[in-house]
Amino acid sequence: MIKVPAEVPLARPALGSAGRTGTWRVLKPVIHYDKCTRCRLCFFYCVENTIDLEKNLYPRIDYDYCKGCGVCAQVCPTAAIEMVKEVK
Amino acid sequence: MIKVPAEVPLARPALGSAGRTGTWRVLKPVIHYDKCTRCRLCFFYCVENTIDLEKNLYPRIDYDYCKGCGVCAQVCPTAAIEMVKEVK
Amino acid sequence: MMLMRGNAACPGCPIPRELDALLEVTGEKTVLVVPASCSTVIMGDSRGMPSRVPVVHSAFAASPAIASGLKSALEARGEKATVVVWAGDGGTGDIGFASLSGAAERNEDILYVCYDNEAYMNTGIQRSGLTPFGAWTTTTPSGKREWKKPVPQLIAEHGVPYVATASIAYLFDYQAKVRKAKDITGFRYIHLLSPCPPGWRHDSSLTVEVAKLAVETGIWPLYEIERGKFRLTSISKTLTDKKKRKPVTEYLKLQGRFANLTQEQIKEIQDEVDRMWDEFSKLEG
Amino acid sequence: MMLMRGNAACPGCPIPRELDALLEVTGEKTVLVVPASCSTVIMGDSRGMPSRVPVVHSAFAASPAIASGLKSALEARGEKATVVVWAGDGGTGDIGFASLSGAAERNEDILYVCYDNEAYMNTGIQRSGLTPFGAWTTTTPSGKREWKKPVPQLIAEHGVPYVATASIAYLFDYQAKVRKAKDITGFRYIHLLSPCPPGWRHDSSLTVEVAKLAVETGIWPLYEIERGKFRLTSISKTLTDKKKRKPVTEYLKLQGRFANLTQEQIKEIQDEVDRMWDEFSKLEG
Amino acid sequence: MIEISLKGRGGQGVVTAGELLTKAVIMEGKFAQSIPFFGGERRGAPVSSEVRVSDKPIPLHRRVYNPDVVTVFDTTLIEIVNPLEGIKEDGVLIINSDNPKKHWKNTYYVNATDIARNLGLVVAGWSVVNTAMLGALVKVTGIADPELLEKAVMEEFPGKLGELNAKAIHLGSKEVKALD
Amino acid sequence: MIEISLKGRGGQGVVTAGELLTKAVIMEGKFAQSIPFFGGERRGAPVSSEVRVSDKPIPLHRRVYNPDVVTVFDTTLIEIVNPLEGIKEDGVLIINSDNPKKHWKNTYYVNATDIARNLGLVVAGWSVVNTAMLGALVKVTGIADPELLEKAVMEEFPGKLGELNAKAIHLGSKEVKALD
Amino acid sequence: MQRTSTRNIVKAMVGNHAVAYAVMQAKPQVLAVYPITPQTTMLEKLSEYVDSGKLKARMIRVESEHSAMASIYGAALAGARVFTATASQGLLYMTEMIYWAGGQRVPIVAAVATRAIASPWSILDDHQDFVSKRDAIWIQMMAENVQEAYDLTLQAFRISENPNVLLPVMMGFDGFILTHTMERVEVLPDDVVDSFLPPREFNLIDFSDPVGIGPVATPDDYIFFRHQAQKAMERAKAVIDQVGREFEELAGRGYGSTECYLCDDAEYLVVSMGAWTGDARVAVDRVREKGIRAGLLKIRAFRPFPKEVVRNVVRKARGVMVLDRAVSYGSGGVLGIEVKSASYGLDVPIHDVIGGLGGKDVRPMHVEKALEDLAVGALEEERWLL
Amino acid sequence: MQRTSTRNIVKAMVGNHAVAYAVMQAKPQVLAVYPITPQTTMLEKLSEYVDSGKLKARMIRVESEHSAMASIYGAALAGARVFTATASQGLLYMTEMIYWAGGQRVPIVAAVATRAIASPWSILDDHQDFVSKRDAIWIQMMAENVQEAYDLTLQAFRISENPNVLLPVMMGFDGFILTHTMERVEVLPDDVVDSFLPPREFNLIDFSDPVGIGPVATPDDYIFFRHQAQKAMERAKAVIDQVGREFEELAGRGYGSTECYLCDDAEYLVVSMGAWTGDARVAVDRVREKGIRAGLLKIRAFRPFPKEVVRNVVRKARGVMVLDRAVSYGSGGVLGIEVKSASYGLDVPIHDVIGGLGGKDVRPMHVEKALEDLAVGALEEERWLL
Ligand SMILES: Cc1ncc(C[n+]2csc(CCOP(=O)(O)OP(=O)(O)O)c2C)c(N)n1
Ligand SMILES: Cc1ncc(C[n+]2csc(CCOP(=O)(O)OP(=O)(O)O)c2C)c(N)n1
Ligand code: SF4
Ligand code: SF4
Ligand code: SF4
Ligand code: SF4
Ligand code: SF4
Ligand code: SF4
Ligand SMILES: [Mg+2]
Ligand SMILES: [Mg+2]
Repeated sequence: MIKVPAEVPLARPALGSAGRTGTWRVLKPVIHYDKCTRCRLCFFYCVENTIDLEKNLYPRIDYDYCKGCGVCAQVCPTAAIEMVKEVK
Repeated sequence: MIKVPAEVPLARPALGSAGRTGTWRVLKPVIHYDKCTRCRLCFFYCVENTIDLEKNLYPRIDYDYCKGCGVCAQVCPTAAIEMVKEVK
Repeated sequence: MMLMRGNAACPGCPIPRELDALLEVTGEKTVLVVPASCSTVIMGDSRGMPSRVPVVHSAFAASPAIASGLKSALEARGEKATVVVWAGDGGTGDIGFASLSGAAERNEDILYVCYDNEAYMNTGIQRSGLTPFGAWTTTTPSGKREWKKPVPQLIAEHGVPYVATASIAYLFDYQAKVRKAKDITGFRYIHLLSPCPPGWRHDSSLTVEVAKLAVETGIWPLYEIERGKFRLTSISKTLTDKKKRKPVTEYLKLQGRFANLTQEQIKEIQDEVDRMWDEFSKLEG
Repeated sequence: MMLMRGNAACPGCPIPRELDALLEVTGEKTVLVVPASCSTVIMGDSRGMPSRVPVVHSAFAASPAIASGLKSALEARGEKATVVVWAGDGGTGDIGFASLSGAAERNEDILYVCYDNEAYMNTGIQRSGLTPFGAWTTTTPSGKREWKKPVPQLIAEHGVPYVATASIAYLFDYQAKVRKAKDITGFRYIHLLSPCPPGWRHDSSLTVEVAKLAVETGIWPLYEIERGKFRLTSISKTLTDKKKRKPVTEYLKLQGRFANLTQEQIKEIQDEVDRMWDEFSKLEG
Repeated sequence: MIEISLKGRGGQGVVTAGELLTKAVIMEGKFAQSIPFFGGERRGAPVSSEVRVSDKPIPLHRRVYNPDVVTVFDTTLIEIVNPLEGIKEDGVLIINSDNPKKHWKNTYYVNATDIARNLGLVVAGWSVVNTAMLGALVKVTGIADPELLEKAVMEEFPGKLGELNAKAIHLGSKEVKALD
Repeated sequence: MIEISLKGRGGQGVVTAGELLTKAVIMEGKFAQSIPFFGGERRGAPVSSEVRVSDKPIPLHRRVYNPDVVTVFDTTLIEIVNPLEGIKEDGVLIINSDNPKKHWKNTYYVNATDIARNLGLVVAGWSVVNTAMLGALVKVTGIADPELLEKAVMEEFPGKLGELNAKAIHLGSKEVKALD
Repeated sequence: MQRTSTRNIVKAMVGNHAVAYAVMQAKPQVLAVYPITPQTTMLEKLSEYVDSGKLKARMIRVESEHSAMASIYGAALAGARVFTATASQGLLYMTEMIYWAGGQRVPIVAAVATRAIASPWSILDDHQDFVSKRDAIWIQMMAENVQEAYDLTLQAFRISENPNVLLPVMMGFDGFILTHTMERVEVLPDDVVDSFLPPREFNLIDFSDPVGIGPVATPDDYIFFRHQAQKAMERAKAVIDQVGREFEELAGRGYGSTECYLCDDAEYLVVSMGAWTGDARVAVDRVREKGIRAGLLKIRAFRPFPKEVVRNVVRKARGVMVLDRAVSYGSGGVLGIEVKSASYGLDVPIHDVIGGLGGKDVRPMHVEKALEDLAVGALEEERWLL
Repeated sequence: MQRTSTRNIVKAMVGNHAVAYAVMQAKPQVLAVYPITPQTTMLEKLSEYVDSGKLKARMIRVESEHSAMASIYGAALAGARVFTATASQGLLYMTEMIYWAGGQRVPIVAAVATRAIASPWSILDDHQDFVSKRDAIWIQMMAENVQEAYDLTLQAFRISENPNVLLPVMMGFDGFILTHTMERVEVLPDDVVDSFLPPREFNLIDFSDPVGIGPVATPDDYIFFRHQAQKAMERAKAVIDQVGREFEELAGRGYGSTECYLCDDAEYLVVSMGAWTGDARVAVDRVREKGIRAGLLKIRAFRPFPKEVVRNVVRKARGVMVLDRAVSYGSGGVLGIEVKSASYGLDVPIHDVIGGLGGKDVRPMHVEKALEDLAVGALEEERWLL
C-alpha cells in the first residue's frame, strides 16, 4: 500500500483530544465510598466514560477528564456521589 | 410591474410546440361513423387530446396533430376506429 | 383544452392527457412546477409551450421547494391559485425525496402529483427507486432486484391531509381526487401510475389497457388517505376479495420489460400483491 | 474504552457514552461515518481524535452514500467489518433524507444510527424535521408548529430488515439492538433519542433522567421491527396500558424548551402519545 | 472526405444506419465518423444522422452543413425538414420511394419500405428501412465495402435478424435506381 | 486605540462582556469592536473575546495579539491558555480572585465570583461574573463611561436581571484593587 | 471610509445582525435560510423578527440549502422580494440552484458569510466558497466591515431589481471576522430605506399572460440569452456605481465597484477584497511611514469585475500584490488571476499573496512585510502566508 | 494526431462507449453513476459490463449525483479503484462532494460529458459545467476526440493514483459531440492495460492504524494541507507528461498537458480545449493556405494549468485568440482569463472568442474568420459567435 503522506488531512487517536477537560468542571463529583454499594450505575452512565472500576469494583473518577456534569450523582441510587464546588 | 425583457428565458403558449405532429403517424385512426355510438371513450382517452367532439357529439380527429398511437381504436367499444397505414 | 396539441410526447404517452385532465379541474389559476423529466420536453422549448397556464421549469430535485416559494409569494400578494408540482417518479422518490419530505413535513399548501412511469424515462429508461421488482431497465439489464419504494405510504406517514393514488384508465376517479385535493389546504399528494410505451415496452395503443390492468390485477390499488383515513376508491373497492382480482400475469405479460421474469418471480409479485390487499382489508374493515 | 476521554462534548452530553456503547458491541472492525453534527466536533480535530476505530467525516447529506461505498470496497477486498453511520437528526431526516432513503431502498449492508437530539445542535439549536411539536428552538421562538417526522416508521416502510428505537437510559436494550443489528445483513437502522442539555434546556446532570422519562411517559417507545415484525422491547413492553405510563408533563417539565407550552398543547401531545400507543397495542396484539 | 446526411424518423433506424456505415468504413482501415441527431427521439418524429468518411483522420466535430450525399428514409420529410439544404452542387440524393419525384438533379431511389416489409423487418408497425437504404447508399457512392457492411450488421444484430438485415443491404443495393 | 483581551470559560459570559463594553463605547460616540472566540462554546471550556476601543474608526479585523488589557474571569485559565502572551509592556492584568497572585507587574483583582454569587447571578452552578469584571475593567482603564455601560446592560437584560447586573458593574468597579 | 449623515442611527451590531436588520428594513415577503456556521445567528435574528411580527414575511424552514435557494427562486418568480443567506458547504450544496437563478435572471439577494470549504472541516473564514460562484451569472459584492455589510445588503436589492440589470446579487462578508464581530453601525431610518427601496415590481406569474419559465432553449436562443446576461453584467457596473451614489446621498457613505486608498501616487499597490482590506490599509500606512509609497485598491464588486478600473490603477504602479483568500488549485490565487487577466498587456509585476485560508489569521505585518519585499524585488510570484 | 501501435485493436465506438471500455479495462471495484444526458449511455454500457460479469465491480445505483460522488469517495478511502461520470446539473449537484474529494486528496476518476447549465434547459454541449470545478483541487483534462477520451480515461487512473499526486482527476469530453459520435478508436489489449495500470495501492481504512479522515483542521493545519495540495498540483504537471510518454510507448499516441499544431512559426495563435480543437485545426490549415501564419495550442490539462507552456507559446505570437465555450459572466471567457493571467506581462494581444454555448454549432469558418480578423486587427476584444 502507498504510504499516505502527512500532507493529507487525517487525525490519529488521542486521549484528551479537546484538552484536559477536567479543567472545565464547575462542580466536582466526589464519591463517598462509605455509601457506595458498587452497583456500577455511575460507571455505566457516566456520559464521558470518565469513571473506571477498580479491581474491587469500586468506581473511581478520572478527574483529568471528568467534566463535572453530575450525571453520576444523579443516577447513584444511594446518593453516594456529591457534587462539590471546584476550588480553583 | 417591470416589463420583463425578451432577453429572459421564457416560452409562450403555442399550438404544435413540437411541430405538426400529425406527420409522425405511421398508422392513421379512421372513424367508421356507422359503427360509432358516440360513447366518447375515444375522446376521453385520446392521450394527445386530438379528438374533438362535434356539436352532434360525434368524435372528430385532428389529423394535424394526432400521432397515430392507436389508443382510441383500442378503447373504442364498438371497434369503430380502424388504424390504417399512412399513405405518404 | 388546457394542454395544447402537437407537443413532444411520444405517441401513446398518457402525460398530455393526464395533464389536461388535471388542469381541467384546477383551472386557469394553476401554476405548474415541472422538474427535469419527460414532461420538461413535453413542455416545449423557447419557441413555444403547450401549456395554457404558467409553467415553472425546475431543477431535478427542486420542485417541492420552488412550489413552496411560489405559493408563499402568491399568498403574500393575495392571489388564490393552485400550485401544482408535476413530477416523475425519479424526481419524486429519488433525488427529490428530501425536498418532498421536507415540504410534506412543513405541510406546504401545494398539490404534488407524481406521474409514475416507474423509471427515468427522459434519459432513456434507467431504474428508479420506484421501478417495480423484476422490471428490466437499461441499468437493470436482468431485472430490478429491489421492491418498488412505497412513496404514497411514505408521504401518508408524514401526516399530510391528503394522499391518493390514481390511474389514467380511471379518469373520473383521478379528476375527483384532484377536485378534492384542490379544496384542501396543506400538502396534498396524488400518485398517478403512468404507462410509458417505449419504457414499458408495450404497443402505444395499449396505454390505457395496461393502466387498467394495473388496477384490475390489484398491482395498482386506487385509494385515498384523507386526514389519516384510508379508503379504497373506484373499482378498487371491489377488489379486496382476491377472486375479483385478475392474476398479475395479465398485467405483466403485455409489457416487454417483464418478459424475462421467472415463474418464481411472478409468484413473488402475486404474493406481494395479495399481502398488500390483506392489509387493505384490515385498514378498510 | 473505544471512545477516549477528554473530547469536546458538552458536559452532560450523552454522545460519547452512546458511541462507546455502540463500539463496545461492534468492536475494532468498525468504521464510523460521521456527517456534519455535534459529533464532528466531538471527533476532535487534526491534532487528535477520541475514536479508536477509523472515522470517516462526511458532508452533511452524504453519509449513507459514503457508507455504501465504504462497505462495497471493504467487501471487495474481503474485509469483514461493520460500517456504521453515526448521524444526527438533521443529517438523517432533513438534508440527508433522500440519500438515506436511497440506501434503504437499495438495502445497503450498513448500520445507520441516528442519535436524535431533536434539533440542529451543532449550529446552535435550530429546528429540524425531527424537532417535536411545541419545542422552542432558535428558529421556532414560539414553539414548533409541526409534528416530529416519524423517521423510524418511514425507514421501516422501506421494508429494510431491521429498524429499532433506543435510549441511553436503557443501555442494555440499546446494546442488545446493536448486537442484533450487527449480525443482520442489509440495511439496519437504530434511532436513539439523545438528550442535549443546552439544547433541551435541562441541567447537565439530568441527561439520563430525561432520557428515562421519555420512555416512561411513552413519548419515546422502545421497539424493534425485524423483517416487518413489530415488537416493543424493554420497559416499553409494559406500557401499552395507559395507566402504566407516566403523564407526558413529567418529561416536558424538566426541559426549558417546553417551558412555554400551553395546557392545550400539552393535552395535544398527551393525546398524540395515547393514540400512538393504541396503534402499538393493535400491532402487538 | 465525403459527408453524408441521413434523414428519417424515429423508429426507422437512422442513427444505427450511420453507425453501421461508420463501422464498415473503419473495418476497412479508413476513417469515419457518425454524428447522431441530438435530442429526444420520438417514434415518428424527424431524426437525422450525419456521417463523414475519409482516408485520413477526421479532425472535424462540427455538424455536416454541405453533404455530398443526402439519404432520405421517408419522403414526407422533404417538406418538413428541407433535407436538401446545403447539399453540394454535385451532391447525390437517395430516397426511399416507390413513386419518386425528382427533388434534386442527382436523385436515386429505392423502395426500402417494401424490401423491409417483405423481409419482415417491421417493428411496431414501422418498416425498419435503414439497412436497405444503406445498401442503396453504398451502391450509389461506393464509400464502403458491402461485405464489411454486412459484417458490421451481423455484429450489431446477431443471428437471424442479422441475416435479414444483410439481405436488406443486398436488395437495397440491387434495387436502387437513378431517376432521370 | 486600546486592545483588550477577555478570557474566561463557557458560561461566564465572556462574549457578552465584550459586546457590552463595545456597546457602551459606541454609545459614547466612539469606536469599538468586539471579536469573539470562534468555535463551539462548551460550558466550562476556555473562551475568549477581544475588544478594540478607539476614538477613530477601526480598520483592523485581525485578532488581538498585543493587548493593553487582559481580563481573566477564572484564574485557573492562567496555566491553561497563557492569557498574558503578547501583553504590552505597560499592559494591565485584571483577574477575578479572592486570593490573587502577582502574575504580571500591573495586576488588579476583584472577587467577581463573590459579587455575582451575592447578587444571585448564578446560572446552572456558574457564577456569571462578566458584569462585575466589566465594572473592574472600566474602573481600572477608564475606557468606557460606567453609566453608559449600565445602560447597555439594561438594554441587554431588561428588568430585574439588568438591575442586578448594573449592580454588579458597580460593585466590580468599587471593589477592584491593585495588587502590589 | 465612514462618513456620517445626521439622520443615521448609530448602533452596535455584529455583522450577522446588521445584515438581518437591513433585510428587515428591505421588507422581503419570503425568506428561506438554512442554518450553517457562521451564518446561523443571522437566521436566528431573522426568525425572531418574523416571529415577533417586526418583519411581515414567511420564513420557509427548508430542509437543505438546495431547497432554500429553490424556494426563494419560486417566490421571486411570483413577485416576492426574497432573501437567503448561507456559507461554505451550504453554498456548494445549493450550487445547482445558484446557477439556475442566475441563468433565469431573477432578482434575488443572498448573503454569504464566507467560510472555508471541507474536506477537512473548517468553520472559519476564507473566500473559497464565495468565488466558487463567479461564473454563475450573479453579481457578487464583498463587504469590508459590518457597516458595509449593512449598506451593501440594502443596495443589493436595488441593484438586483433594476430593470436594466435583473440579476441576482450575492453579498459576501467574512465569516466570524465580520459575522460575529460587533462594530459601530449607522443604520438608516426605516422611512429612508423605504424611499431608497420601493416595493418590488418584478413578477413572472401572470395568469392572464402565462409563460413557461426556464424552458428548453434552442442553441440559438440559449447563446442569445447568455450573451444578454453578459451584457446585463456589463450594464450592472454603472448601476452599482449609481446606486452607490444614491445611497451616499442618503447615508453619507459612498460606494461603488472599487475603492482606492492612496492610489494616486502609489508605486506599490495592494489589491484586496473583504475584511482584511482594513488590515492592509494599516499596513499601507505603516510602510508609507517607512518611505514606501504604497496604496490599496479594494475590490468591492467581484462580479462584474471592474476590469477597467483595475487596469487603470495597476498601470500606474511599479509593483502590485494581490491578497488572495481563495485559490484556484493548479493555477493561482483567484483574485490574482482576475487582476492579471484584467491588466493583461501591462508589464507592472503582479504578485500573489495567498493567506487566511481556513481561518488562518493574517496580520498587517504580513502585508507590510510583503509590501517591503515587493518594493525591493524580493516578493515571490506566489507567496503563501503559512 | 493519431499514430498507431501494432498491438492496438481498432474499433468503432461512440465516445461514451469508448470511455466505458477504458473503465472496464481499468478494473475498478466500485462504480456509482447517475443518469444524465449526454452521459447516460456510458452508464448503460457499464451496467451491461457489470451485469454480464465482464467487469467485476459493484455498480451502486444511487439516488443522486451527490450520492454518486459520496459513495465512490467512501469506496476510494477503503482502497477501491473507483469511477463515476456525470454532466451539467449532475456535476453541479455533486459540487459539495467534488470539493470534498479534492480537499481530501483521494484518487478518483470522473468523466464529465460536458453540457450547458440551466436555466434555461439545454442538454447540449458547452464547457460551463466542467470549468465550474476549476478550484476544486481536481486535475482536469479534456479530450479532443473519442480516441483521446479513451486514452485519457486510462491515463487518469495512473495520474490520480501516483503517490506524488494523490488527486482526483476529471476527464472532460464534449457532450454529444464526442459522447454520441462514433469514431475510429484504437484500444489497448487488456494485458497491456494491466501492465500500464497495476492494482491500486491507496487505502486509508486500516483497522490496525485507525485514522480520522477529513477532521476539523486547525487554521495552521488547514492552510498547510491546502498549500500541499497546491504543490501536488504543481508536481502533477510532470506526472501528466510522464504518464503521457509511458502511454505513448504502449499505444503509439503521445500525450501531455498541451499539444501544439504549427506553433513554431505561428504569428496568429488559436488556443482551444475540447472537441472543437479539430475544427480549429482545419481553420488554421485554411488560413495558412491564405498566407496567414496561424497555429494552434491545445490545452489538454486545464488543471493544473500549463502556465509555463502557454506563456512560452503566446510569447512568440503576434496575436492570440482564445476559443471559449464557457464564460465567467461579468468577467470574460474562462479559458481566456486563464491564458491572459498565465501570459501576464507579455504584450501580445489576446482576444476572447466565445461560442458554442448551449449546443450552438461552431464551424471552422467562424474560427477562420476570427483568425483573419485577428491578422488584420479587426477582432474585438471579446467576440461572441451568436
Ligand atoms: C441533478 C440532475 N441529475 C440528473 C438529471 C438528468 N435527468 C433529467 S430527467 C431524468 C429522469 C427523470 O425521471 P423521472 O423523474 O422518473 O421522470 P420521467 O423522465 O420518467 O418522466 C434525469 C435523470 C438532471 N436533469 N439533473
Ligand atoms: C450542506 C450543509 N449545510 C449546513 C451545514 C451546517 N451544519 C453543520 S452541523 C448542522 C446541524 C446538524 O444537526 P444534526 O444532524 O441534528 O446533528 P447535531 O448537531 O444536532 O448533533 C448544520 C446545519 C453543513 N455542514 N452542511
Ligand atoms: S460528573 Fe459527569 S463526567 Fe464526571 S464522572 Fe460524573 S458523569 Fe462522568
Ligand atoms: S452509582 Fe453510587 S452506589 Fe453505584 S457504584 Fe456508583 S457511587 Fe457506588
Ligand atoms: S391515434 Fe392516438 S393521438 Fe390519434 S386520435 Fe387516436 S388516441 Fe388520439
Ligand atoms: S370510442 Fe368508438 S364508439 Fe365511442 S365515440 Fe369514439 S369512435 Fe364512437
Ligand atoms: S418516454 Fe415514456 S413517459 Fe416519456 S414521453 Fe415517451 S411515453 Fe411519455
Ligand atoms: S450541543 Fe447537545 S448534542 Fe451537541 S455536544 Fe452539546 S450536549 Fe451534545
Ligand atoms: Mg419516470
Ligand atoms: Mg440534532
